[in-house]
Amino acid sequence: MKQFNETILEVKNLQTHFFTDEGTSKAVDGISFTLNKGETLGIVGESGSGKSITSLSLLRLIPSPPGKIAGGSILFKGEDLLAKTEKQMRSIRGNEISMIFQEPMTSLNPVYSAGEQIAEAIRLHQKLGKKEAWAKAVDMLRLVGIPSPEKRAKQEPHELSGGMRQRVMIAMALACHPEVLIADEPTTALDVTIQAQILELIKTLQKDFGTAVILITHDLGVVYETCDRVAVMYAGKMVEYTLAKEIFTNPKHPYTIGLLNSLPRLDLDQEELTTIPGTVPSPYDMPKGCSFAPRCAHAKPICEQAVPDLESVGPDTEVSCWMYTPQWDKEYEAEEKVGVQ
Amino acid sequence: MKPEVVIKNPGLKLNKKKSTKLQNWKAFYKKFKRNKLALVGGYIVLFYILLAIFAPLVSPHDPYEIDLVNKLQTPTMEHWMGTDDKGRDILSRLLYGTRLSLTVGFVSVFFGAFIGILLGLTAGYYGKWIDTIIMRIVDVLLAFPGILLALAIISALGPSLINVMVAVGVFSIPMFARIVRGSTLSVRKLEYIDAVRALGATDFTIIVKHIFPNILSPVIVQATLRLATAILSAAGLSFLGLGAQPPSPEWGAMLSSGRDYLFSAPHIALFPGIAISTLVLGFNIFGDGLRDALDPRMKK
Amino acid sequence: MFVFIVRRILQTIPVLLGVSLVVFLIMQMVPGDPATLLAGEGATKETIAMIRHQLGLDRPILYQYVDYVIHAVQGDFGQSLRSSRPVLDEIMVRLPITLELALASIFITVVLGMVAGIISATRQYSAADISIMIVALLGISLPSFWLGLMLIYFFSVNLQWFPVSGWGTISHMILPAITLGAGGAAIVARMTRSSMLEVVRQDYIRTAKAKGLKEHVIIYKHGLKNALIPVITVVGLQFGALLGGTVLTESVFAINGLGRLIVDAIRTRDLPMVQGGVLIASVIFVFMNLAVDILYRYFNKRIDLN
Amino acid sequence: MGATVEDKKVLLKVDQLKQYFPIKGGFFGRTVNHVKAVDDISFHIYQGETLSIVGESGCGKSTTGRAILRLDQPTSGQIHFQGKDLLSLGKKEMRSTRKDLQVIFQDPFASLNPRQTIGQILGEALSIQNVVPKEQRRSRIEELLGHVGLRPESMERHPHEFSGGQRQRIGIARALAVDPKLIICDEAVSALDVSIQAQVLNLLKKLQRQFELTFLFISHDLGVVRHISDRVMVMYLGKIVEIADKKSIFEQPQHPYTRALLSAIPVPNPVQERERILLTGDVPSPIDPPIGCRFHTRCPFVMDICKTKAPELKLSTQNHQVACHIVS
Repeated sequence: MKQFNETILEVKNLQTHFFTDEGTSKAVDGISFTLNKGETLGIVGESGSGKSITSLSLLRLIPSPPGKIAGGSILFKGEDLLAKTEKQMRSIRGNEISMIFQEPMTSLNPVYSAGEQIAEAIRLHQKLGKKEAWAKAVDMLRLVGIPSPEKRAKQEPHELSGGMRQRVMIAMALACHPEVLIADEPTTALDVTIQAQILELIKTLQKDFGTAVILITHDLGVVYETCDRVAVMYAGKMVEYTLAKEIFTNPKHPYTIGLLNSLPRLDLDQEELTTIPGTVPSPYDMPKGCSFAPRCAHAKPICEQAVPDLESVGPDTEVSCWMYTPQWDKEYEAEEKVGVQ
Repeated sequence: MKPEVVIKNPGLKLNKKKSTKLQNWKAFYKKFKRNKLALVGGYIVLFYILLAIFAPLVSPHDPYEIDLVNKLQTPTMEHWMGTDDKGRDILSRLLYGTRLSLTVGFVSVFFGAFIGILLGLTAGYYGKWIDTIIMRIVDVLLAFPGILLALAIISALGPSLINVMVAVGVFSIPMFARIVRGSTLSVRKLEYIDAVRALGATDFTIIVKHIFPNILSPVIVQATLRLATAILSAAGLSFLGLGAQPPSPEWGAMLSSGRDYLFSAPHIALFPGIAISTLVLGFNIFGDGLRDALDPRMKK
Repeated sequence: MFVFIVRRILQTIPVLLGVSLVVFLIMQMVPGDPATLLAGEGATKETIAMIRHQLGLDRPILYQYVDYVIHAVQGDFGQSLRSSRPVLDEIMVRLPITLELALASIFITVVLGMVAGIISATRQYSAADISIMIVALLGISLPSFWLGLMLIYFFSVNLQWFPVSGWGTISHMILPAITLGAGGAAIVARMTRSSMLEVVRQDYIRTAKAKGLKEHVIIYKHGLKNALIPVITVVGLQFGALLGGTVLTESVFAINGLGRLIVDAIRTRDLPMVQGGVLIASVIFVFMNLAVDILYRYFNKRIDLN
Repeated sequence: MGATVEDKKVLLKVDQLKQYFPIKGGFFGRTVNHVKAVDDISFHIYQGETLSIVGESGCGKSTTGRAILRLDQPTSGQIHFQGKDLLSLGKKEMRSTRKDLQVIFQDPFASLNPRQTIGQILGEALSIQNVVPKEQRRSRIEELLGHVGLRPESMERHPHEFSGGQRQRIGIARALAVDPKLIICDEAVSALDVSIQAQVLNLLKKLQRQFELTFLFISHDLGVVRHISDRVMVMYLGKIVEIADKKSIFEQPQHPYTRALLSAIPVPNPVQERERILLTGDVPSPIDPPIGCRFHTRCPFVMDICKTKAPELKLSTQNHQVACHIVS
């Protein structure tokens, strides 16, 4: 097991809210995690869990209005990004922290060539001349495994395939050797065989560059194969935060367990899948207590009344569930007394 | 400890209650109401429609009554907007003129929209050579600059308000055909159309029940904006003497007679211009508001 | 690209034929007989029949159309019923004036419209944006002929800055060009604004932000170029509206251009003149559209994909 | 699994199906080329089974489904359904045959008409094929809603009031409404979140047992395919590369493409360590597919013959067909 000691990014109680006509949506509601140098942190969750909003919040790219980072702190190398000026943020974006997005088809500007778009980032942050920046852009394209990069650099995005565009995005993101790479569902729009190529590429480059990666995904398989640690999100909150391998052998939160059971297995015949009943609550109408309580088979009165904290239950594991707290037994006793089954 | 997850409530809960047709309307009205400017546009249009209906009741004078003694009067208590070159009360003429402008607008747009929708739906749904032929015809109609097509039609049919309606209507056809075809193409691609086809529905059912209702929003928006253009075009043609003929109180024609007195009595040209502008403005901002409220991108 | 241009040019041929057919057919709808009209009152039946034969009106309609096209291609649009001079000659005298007016107005449309639209979009909801959008709303709502008259009243009659009517010098051009270009400028401004606001929502703008670019670099380098692509088409369409608009503007400012020629011809029922005038204006517009399409294609290579 | 081929009744038989889509271009928009979306495929589906078609985007799996439903008119080939050749049926005959052939689509948002209520959507399905008398429609709709786990009150509501999973249930109810024999599920669970996907998969399996349905299940997700299928057909660039029963496809895949595909899926399974075959490059264009075996440009085991001769789909072991020169 690799050891990562030096913390590069520390997120504390991050809150991002959206103010719309229908009300206030707490898309991200108190997320905390740390990212160490060179490690890969996976953030998993289903749609509406707030994982993508979390990733955009880190670089302060939330569209505002209607979105707003309402609280918390994002410490990057000890300094709070939320306290920085827009100008300071610009020198961090694409330089020290970069990002790649889900849709390679729409994330590149259609009117500029791939090379130009990479060179632009290089010129901006490394103060290189046009020629050197171009040469470096071509180098980056070669590095991300694009055949005949000199030719491809001159092509516009519509002349490239989806997989190739995502490689261009990666080249652009890594061109300035960032310390943190945020990958927001980088392979969701791609076919499986291309996904395998891209994930492999990210892994290799991460090793070579020593970049820390935050990988946002809905795919537990991707987490297992690429991440060191994982945060599971549900309805804007983190429900479990643990080692990536641990989550498959020893999941703690009922939601995590439900998610794993819902996944059809490739190695096993199952007559029926164990499912999580119901649907994710509306962001405008969140339950008062634990947001998973309405779908949870173990929910007790306390779950519907108060939100559990994210607490340590093992050396590397934190869970936000009343089941793992001392109160649970009391609840149990209370139920016994009343005689409820 | 690995707790077993069991299904607790297999019956699915519905998100909301309340009746939905009403709710759709309410949501639309709420969005529309928030756009203050659009609301103003709606009121302007409504105001003019009421004026047109009640013109005989609210007009202080007979719009055709000639009074050469009091001609070219500037506004007075008796004639709020003054009198024209024949001593007729401008306000009364404008009020009656509202009927003409609105009629021309509605009739020509309805005519243009009807044919345009028919062509657009047919072209968009059937595609292939039918589409090619219809769209080539539309291209030809669009190749006439501005109101020149209307001018050509009027030159053949002769100047009259009826012919203006025909001309402006024909001139509106290609716009509607294009918009309807475009929307039809995008709706046709949706899976629910395939689902209904897979059930064995006929083309007629699909077009009438499934495509038409879903392309209505852009058509309504376009029709509202087109009303503005139609009223402007009709006034322009009458201004050129090719539409309504004297002594009809058509606004464009009134303006035209006012230009001869621009030096001595500018108010004759001023008031009809204001009348046209406000009505057209009303339709334009009403149409803008409708578009914003009906725009699917604005939803959620 | 070359294939596209050739194809596009070839495609205009059927459109031109269609346009000529429509003009020809409209003229067939004319009640009454042109020969009778031409012969004047009191002409004998023989005279009328002779004129009919001379004009080829006794031949089948398809022949007449083919004849019409063949003549038109050679520049023969017949003779004016009023002046008895060839239609083309009369038009060629008037056309340059109309084209000057149209060019001056399209300049106003493009420059004023785009600048106003960009200012509006970059400062959404600011006082400047709101004022521009209100002025633009007025711009599309005011009848141009009324705007022209009011401009004459204030600037020519009251202030006496510009001549009331006529054509020839720059000062003659200013008011008509504003009158004619105002509506187009308003439309272009609205289009530019909405197009820019649309582009700003795109994923690649987010990518540019994540790169660390400055706001104005993002807007002008990444946004504008994409935003102006649909505006090109609108400008092309405006040119058509503007050509049609010359009819009214020339009438208001008493400019002896093509538009006024057509209107006068309609009044005097000089049908060959109307036919020729409308046809030539349409041909100019068709070629203008061709140019716009090629330009659009040049700026928007992505349509290759479709 | 016990039954052999001979015991089972073939419900649908596809022979040499080709679906080419023209590409317009050149002067006057002539047809200059074709997208060879499906290029000469033959297979059959047994009554009561689930046959899955897997493959990546552009392999022709959805096109095959649409061709069977005659939503697109195939270029050539035959599709025999219960003995009738669907492609030679007249418009009217086809409409009545559609009763037995239904479809569930991928996008839960686009697959329901937003302006109709759920009752109208299901009612229309019943009335088009006139499956039940008018008086009984309402109770039939309630029954259908019950089958897919929705409450009867849902009838009065519009699609936008439902979540993605619930809409998918409505789409299933619409397909069930006409008592079909075969349902084509075109990426029917791909747009859903994992937890919702599991609910819908369970529902599909339950309904299949209850109504003795046959499924043609089109998907790119191998996990889902393994869960739902009896047999699996793998497609690549318009061709079938392998067909076999589920067990042999997943445990003894024979075509290099199938093996690569299986190894590319990230699996959250700490026990199973797998050897990964990483394919290079992209799928070639279906306009000018490679000569010979279409997979040869990416195949790690490519031989000379692969570049010139297209391999035929042949029986390799019992119930296992493969199109590969290495295997034969």
